[in-house]
Amino acid sequence: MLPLQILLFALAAPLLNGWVDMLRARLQNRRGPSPLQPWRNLRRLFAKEPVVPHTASWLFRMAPYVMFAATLLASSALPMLTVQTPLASVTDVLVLTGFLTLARVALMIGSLDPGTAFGGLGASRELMLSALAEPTLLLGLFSLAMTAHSSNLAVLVGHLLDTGMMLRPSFLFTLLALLMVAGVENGRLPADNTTTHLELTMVHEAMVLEWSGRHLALVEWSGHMKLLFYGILLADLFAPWGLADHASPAMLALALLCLMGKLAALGVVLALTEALLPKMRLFRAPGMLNLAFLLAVLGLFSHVILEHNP
Amino acid sequence: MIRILRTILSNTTCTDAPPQLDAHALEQAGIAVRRMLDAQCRASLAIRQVDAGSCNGCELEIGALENPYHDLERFGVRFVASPRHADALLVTGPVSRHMAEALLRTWDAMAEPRLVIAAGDCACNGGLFGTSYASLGGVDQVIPVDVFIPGCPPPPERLLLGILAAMGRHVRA
Amino acid sequence: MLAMGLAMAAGLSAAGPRSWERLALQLLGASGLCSLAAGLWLLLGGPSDAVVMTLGVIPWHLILDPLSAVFLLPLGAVVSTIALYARPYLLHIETGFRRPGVATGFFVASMILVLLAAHAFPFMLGWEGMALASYLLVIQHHEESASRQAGLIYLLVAHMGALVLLLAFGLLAHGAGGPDFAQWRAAPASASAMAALALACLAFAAKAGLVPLHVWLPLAHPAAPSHISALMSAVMLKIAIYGMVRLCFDLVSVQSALGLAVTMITTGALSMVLGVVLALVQQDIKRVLACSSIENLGLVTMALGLALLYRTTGHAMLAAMALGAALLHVLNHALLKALLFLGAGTIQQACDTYDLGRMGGLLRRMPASGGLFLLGCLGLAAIPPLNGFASEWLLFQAALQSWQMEQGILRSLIPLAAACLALTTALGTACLLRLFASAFLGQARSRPARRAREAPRAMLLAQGMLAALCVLSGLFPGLLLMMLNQVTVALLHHPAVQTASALIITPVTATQASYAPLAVLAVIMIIALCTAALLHTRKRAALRRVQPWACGLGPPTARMQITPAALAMPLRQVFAGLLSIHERLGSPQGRRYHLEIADRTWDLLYAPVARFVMSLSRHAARLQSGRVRLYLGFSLGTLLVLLWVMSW
Amino acid sequence: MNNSPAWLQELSAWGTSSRMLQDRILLVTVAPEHWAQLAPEASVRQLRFAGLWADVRDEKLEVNACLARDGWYVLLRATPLDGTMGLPSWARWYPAADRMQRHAHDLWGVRFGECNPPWTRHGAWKADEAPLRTPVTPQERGRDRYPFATFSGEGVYEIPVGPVHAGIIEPGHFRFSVAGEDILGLEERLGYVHKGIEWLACGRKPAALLPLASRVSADSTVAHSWAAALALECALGIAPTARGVVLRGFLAERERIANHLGDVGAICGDVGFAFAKMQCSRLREEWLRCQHGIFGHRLLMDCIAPGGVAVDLDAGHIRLLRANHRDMLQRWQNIAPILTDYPPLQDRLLNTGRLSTVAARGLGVSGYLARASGLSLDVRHDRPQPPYDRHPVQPCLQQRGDVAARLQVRMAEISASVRLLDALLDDLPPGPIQEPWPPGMAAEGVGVVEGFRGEIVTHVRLDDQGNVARFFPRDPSWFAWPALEVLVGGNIVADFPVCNKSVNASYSGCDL
Repeated sequence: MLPLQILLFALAAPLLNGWVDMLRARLQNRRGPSPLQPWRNLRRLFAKEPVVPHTASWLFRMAPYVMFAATLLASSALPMLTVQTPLASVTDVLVLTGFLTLARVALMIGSLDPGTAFGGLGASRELMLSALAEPTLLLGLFSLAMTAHSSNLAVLVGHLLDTGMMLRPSFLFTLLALLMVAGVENGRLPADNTTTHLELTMVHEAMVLEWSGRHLALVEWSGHMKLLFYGILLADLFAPWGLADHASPAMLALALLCLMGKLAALGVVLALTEALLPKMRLFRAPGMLNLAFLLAVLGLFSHVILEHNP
Repeated sequence: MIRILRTILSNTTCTDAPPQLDAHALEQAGIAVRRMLDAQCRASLAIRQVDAGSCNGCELEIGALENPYHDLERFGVRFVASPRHADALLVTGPVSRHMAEALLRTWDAMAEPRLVIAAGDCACNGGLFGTSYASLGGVDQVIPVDVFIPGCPPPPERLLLGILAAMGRHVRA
Repeated sequence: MLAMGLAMAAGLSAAGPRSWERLALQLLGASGLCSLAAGLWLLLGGPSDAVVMTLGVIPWHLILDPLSAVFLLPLGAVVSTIALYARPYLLHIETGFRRPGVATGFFVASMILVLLAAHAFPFMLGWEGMALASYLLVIQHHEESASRQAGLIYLLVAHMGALVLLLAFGLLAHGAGGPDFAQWRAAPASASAMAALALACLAFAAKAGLVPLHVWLPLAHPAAPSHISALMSAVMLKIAIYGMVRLCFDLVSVQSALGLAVTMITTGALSMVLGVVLALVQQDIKRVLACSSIENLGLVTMALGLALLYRTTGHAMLAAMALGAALLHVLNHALLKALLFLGAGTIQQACDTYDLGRMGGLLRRMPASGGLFLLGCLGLAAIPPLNGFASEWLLFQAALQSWQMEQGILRSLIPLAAACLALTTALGTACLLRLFASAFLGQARSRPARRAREAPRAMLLAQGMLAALCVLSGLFPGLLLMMLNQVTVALLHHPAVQTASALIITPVTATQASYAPLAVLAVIMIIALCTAALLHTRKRAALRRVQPWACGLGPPTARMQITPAALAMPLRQVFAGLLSIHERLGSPQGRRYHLEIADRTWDLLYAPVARFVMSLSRHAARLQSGRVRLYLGFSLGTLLVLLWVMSW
Repeated sequence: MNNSPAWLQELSAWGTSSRMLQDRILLVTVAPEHWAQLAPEASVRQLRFAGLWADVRDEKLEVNACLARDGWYVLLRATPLDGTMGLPSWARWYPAADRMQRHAHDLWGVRFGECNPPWTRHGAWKADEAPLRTPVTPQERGRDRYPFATFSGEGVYEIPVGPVHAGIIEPGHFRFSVAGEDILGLEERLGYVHKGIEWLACGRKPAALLPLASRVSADSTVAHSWAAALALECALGIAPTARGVVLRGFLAERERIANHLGDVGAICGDVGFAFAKMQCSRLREEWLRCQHGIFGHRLLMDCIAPGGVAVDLDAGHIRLLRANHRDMLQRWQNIAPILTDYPPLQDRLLNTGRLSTVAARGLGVSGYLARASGLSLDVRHDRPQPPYDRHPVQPCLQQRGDVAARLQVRMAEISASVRLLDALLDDLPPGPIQEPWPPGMAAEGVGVVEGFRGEIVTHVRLDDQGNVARFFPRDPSWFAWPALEVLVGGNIVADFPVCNKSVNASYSGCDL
């Protein structure tokens, strides 16, 4: 079961990005690439010979693997098709965020290792953005966990499914906060621009400038998986309908359809945001993240004060 | 925002039909292909562009490849920021002596398999600027060139044709 | 007892001729091992309650109970490793070798005394001895004015703290009828006990370096040699925590300590945030570590406050969980911080500086030290599955249970604290990443860094031992928690976590949360290894080494890599409100950039006090007019006031 | 000389001789010992520095400096004394003169002041060689050490960018000294695209000069070839045909619109606003396709010929063009308000990269860079040569001097130029498009044209056979680059690309 979910997740991850890229192209009045394009890019990169700078140490070569494994682990612990996941009994939602941090730390260490100007520049920006985004993520998950009295994801999602979707203010605040965090963490507009060529404005891209070949493929793949992670997390927490509670083929098929629908909708939202917004100033991004943090705190408060039911 | 959306929706997708890719079309455009990338790159290619002394005309036309009419991205071709990520080096200009070293460094920084596309008359043979105290006259004076795209500057259609040929698309077509 | 004796002996032998130095260190190591053994012996199925020792005719008791034992563990581990580390380390610092052995021995001995004391007098004796010995260690390099100033401020704070503590103990002894801890434990709750508790906590807060009494810490800790800094940061600060736990949960029976609990949570949260922000902007590697100690002590204090809050509101089980988290973090932080301070010493030895801006690229020259330092950084940054994460996770779980409380206001306080914890965790990661990256990654920024060489084997071994302990306690937090359960059962009659086995910890029930570090590590390793195996087929194994990419220019120089100050700059900008930052461009030709970053607490809190004291003393000086009549008048007034006080 | 302004007469009094080269362009020959005083004298009289270049006439090295005010141009000419081969430097009064002096030094060996660090020369030839005076032996990638100014202090580091930039742009090197994100200083190192245009021009026939002028900078191909043609025509005293003149104006305005469209899109694209980038690039593509259909070249290269133009319009073309203009105006008026009113976009652009009016005047910038900083400079207005004498142009002014203002100026000029295009079509006289070229003789002339970037001053000298002896096109980028160094100060690194794009100086135009 576990290897199956891991494989499914890893294989599906590039598709979400491909879907968003295609939508974005359509919103720019052009045809755009096929949704399978990220897959083709990965295949090409895996076939290439990697090049490593003289100044890099073993960390530079190890970082992509750590990043990949940590992201994949975090992702595979999410309820994707069924509520119960194989890893639910040994991790919880806080551990998952811990693994995302591990992945990010690996990325930043790898980017700082060769000692180039752009790697450092990107890392310093990422340091700021992630240090402000991570608490919001933790807090948002925290307030949802308080609702279910559990930070075990299977129990948490099961609880949300059982109680049904009530219009809770805390959910609304948390959803907004998590949406902003998801945008920032995935290097999307308005905090970062995935399509830019300009080294000086990049955040995420500036960090990966030195990697090539399979190393780069792993880093990019981790990026795809992170996007899918956030997509599924948001879907699980705010629209858990359709998740199978036991693993019968029919239920799984239905769950897969539902998940695809939810992710497609999320992709539309993402593509629309990217079509409509320019990138904000670097030092306005903290303002947005502070707002997200406040929203998360507000969500937590409104849960504690308004919706408390011991 | 509403206005932006309305503008987007009122304009339809205007991308041109993909070019006819056969030996005849290449010959007509004067594109010479010595070597192309292997199968992995047939549907995905990352390009690093280097201006080695052009007058900016080729850059303007290469930039035009990204506009909605030509939409290079639909073929899986992307311009990337780092030569480490690139499979093909798209070079313009007659290679001024001042840029030769940087061009060589860029070539060194790329991972195998790698390809060089010379775009424009200057890049192919020095063009108007020829060989002088300041210009080396053609990219193949510095690094091995695999695809030549002539023109001053080559129009985007021809550049597109050359890039697709470098990817080996015409072999399959 | 034996450990203390050995430590004393170590101190004495260090006072002897030079040839005894080795013996002194061996004795010190032995004392560390003894304390470790004593702690483990008690916690792993020794006598279930406590071991009482009497000192013959002197009516003082020394007691080894589970709480003392828990604090003896890090002390023992750190002392024994620094004993191993100290000799090659001190041999290197020839100029600064002032035979710190005497003070070190007494320092360790008095810390053990404090932990074992069951009576106010030995406690105070140990407390003062600790302060004095550490003062001597801080002013090791007394030829440097910064060192002297640090020592002065340290002494001032330590003595104010001791004074306040003395007052608190006096009040307690007065209320309980004697200075023996057993008497205090038996005494009924009273207002004076409450006041005493608050005072004592104030003193402990000063010792632990909590905001706003933290200003001495970033000055004092870096001034001492690295292994002493390790001892101070990893162990001495924990003694203050020990005092808090001992008083709040054991000796003083206060039923309603809401105010104190809330104060502790708030102070803890403030210390966490300010500590980590300060750590983020420091340029000196040991200052970064010292400020990070403020952060972690804040975290522990917050956990204690949470425990106190839960206990006050009648949730003893949750209180035990929070206390367990606090104690677990005490252990973890001690190990990690000792590891990092020893690492800082190693770096200093290799490149002759503590300045992060003059390091860089050390990983390729000192791979073993770099790996160990990285381990410490990741652990302290609470990256799973290392040990720092386990304790923070448990604390989060304790905070998550706040729904069980009835009172709305208190219930909302805990989420706020959790928000601070979340922020601190994230900033801590940034801070430690910056620390590691500045020292070990990139290119060397100075000539000594370019020529750095790997540390001697003994130093690496010492760090390796600590690192191994960190990894083990990260992978098997259940084992530690099983020991800690004894403390919480003794103090709060509940275990810290409901299920703790070697493989998995479950704080309450499995449906709420559980954490199995070994299992997740296994999955991660499997994924990473499978990926690597798939990609590293023989034909693809080759990779090419090239120059780093610098946009077509020649290879980038060390000047073209990001500096520690610049790495923290965007975050510094965000938290500019907590710091006082001065930037300007000066001559020659406006090309010299000056940057000064200071703690705003100085400006906001201490500077006004200092001004007030200055002006007060000026006013007081005016009284010194020299006229006898006036002096007589003052005496009369004083007498009257005293009479009035006594009658009241 | 009679109706010339007072400052001109005062200035010409310094010279040993002076003559009107052509309409409102005065040539003053000065003694080398007066060279040093002339700069302060001119700057006191608020003359703008408009270029400096060297030449060799009759084996004698001479230096030309061009100064301008109110549409008048003064060419100061001095011959360095034989022994020293040098003149005093003007950089103290005219900072923009520094790079042009160093360029003259690298190519002609003339020394200015004491210190002559290389500018155009990298490692391709030796420091004591002057490729435009004597043949040089090319160096095989010699080590090139350039003395960059360094900043010291805690936490300062350098970001080297280029010569191979990440985008699809020309090569040049930028060295940022930064404290974290804040830019403390930026130093440019250009000259990478030096391909010897001045050297290639020597000995060409006038007609063969124009293809070269067309390729000084491809985005200004019409403006540069027009300026070269104008200089040739002024030298020989012939006037281009009436139809040719109007067509030249027509082509120049089309080029302006195409470039402004590209710039507006690129500025928005640099701040991640893909909508504007795509819409503008789409409009530009349609615009270029129309040009390709009618003039045979997308970028209008080689459309200008000595004595007129090389392309003509028939009635069908005119119909097509009018439809094209109408379509363009309509689409543009739909997009333009979105860009000006959209707060998230304006938030990025307002107050970014500010160039104050004083700084702009001091640096001698022209074009949109000057007009966005409140300087009313536009050759089409200040020096209305045909066809602008019949179609007056009002400079589009902005005062703030930031990126938003430069964007605003460009947007206003797009609308104004589309209207001007229609007016030019209305006014298109019949007749031949090209004047026959007379046999050659020794002469010299200066052409001044407002390209899309700003004022282009081109100096052409012909030898006895009527072949080109000296060709120097002074692109406005010579002054835009130093302005970029100034206007990024106080900004953060992440905002540099948009500042750079809003200046959009040409590398090729000044590396030559």
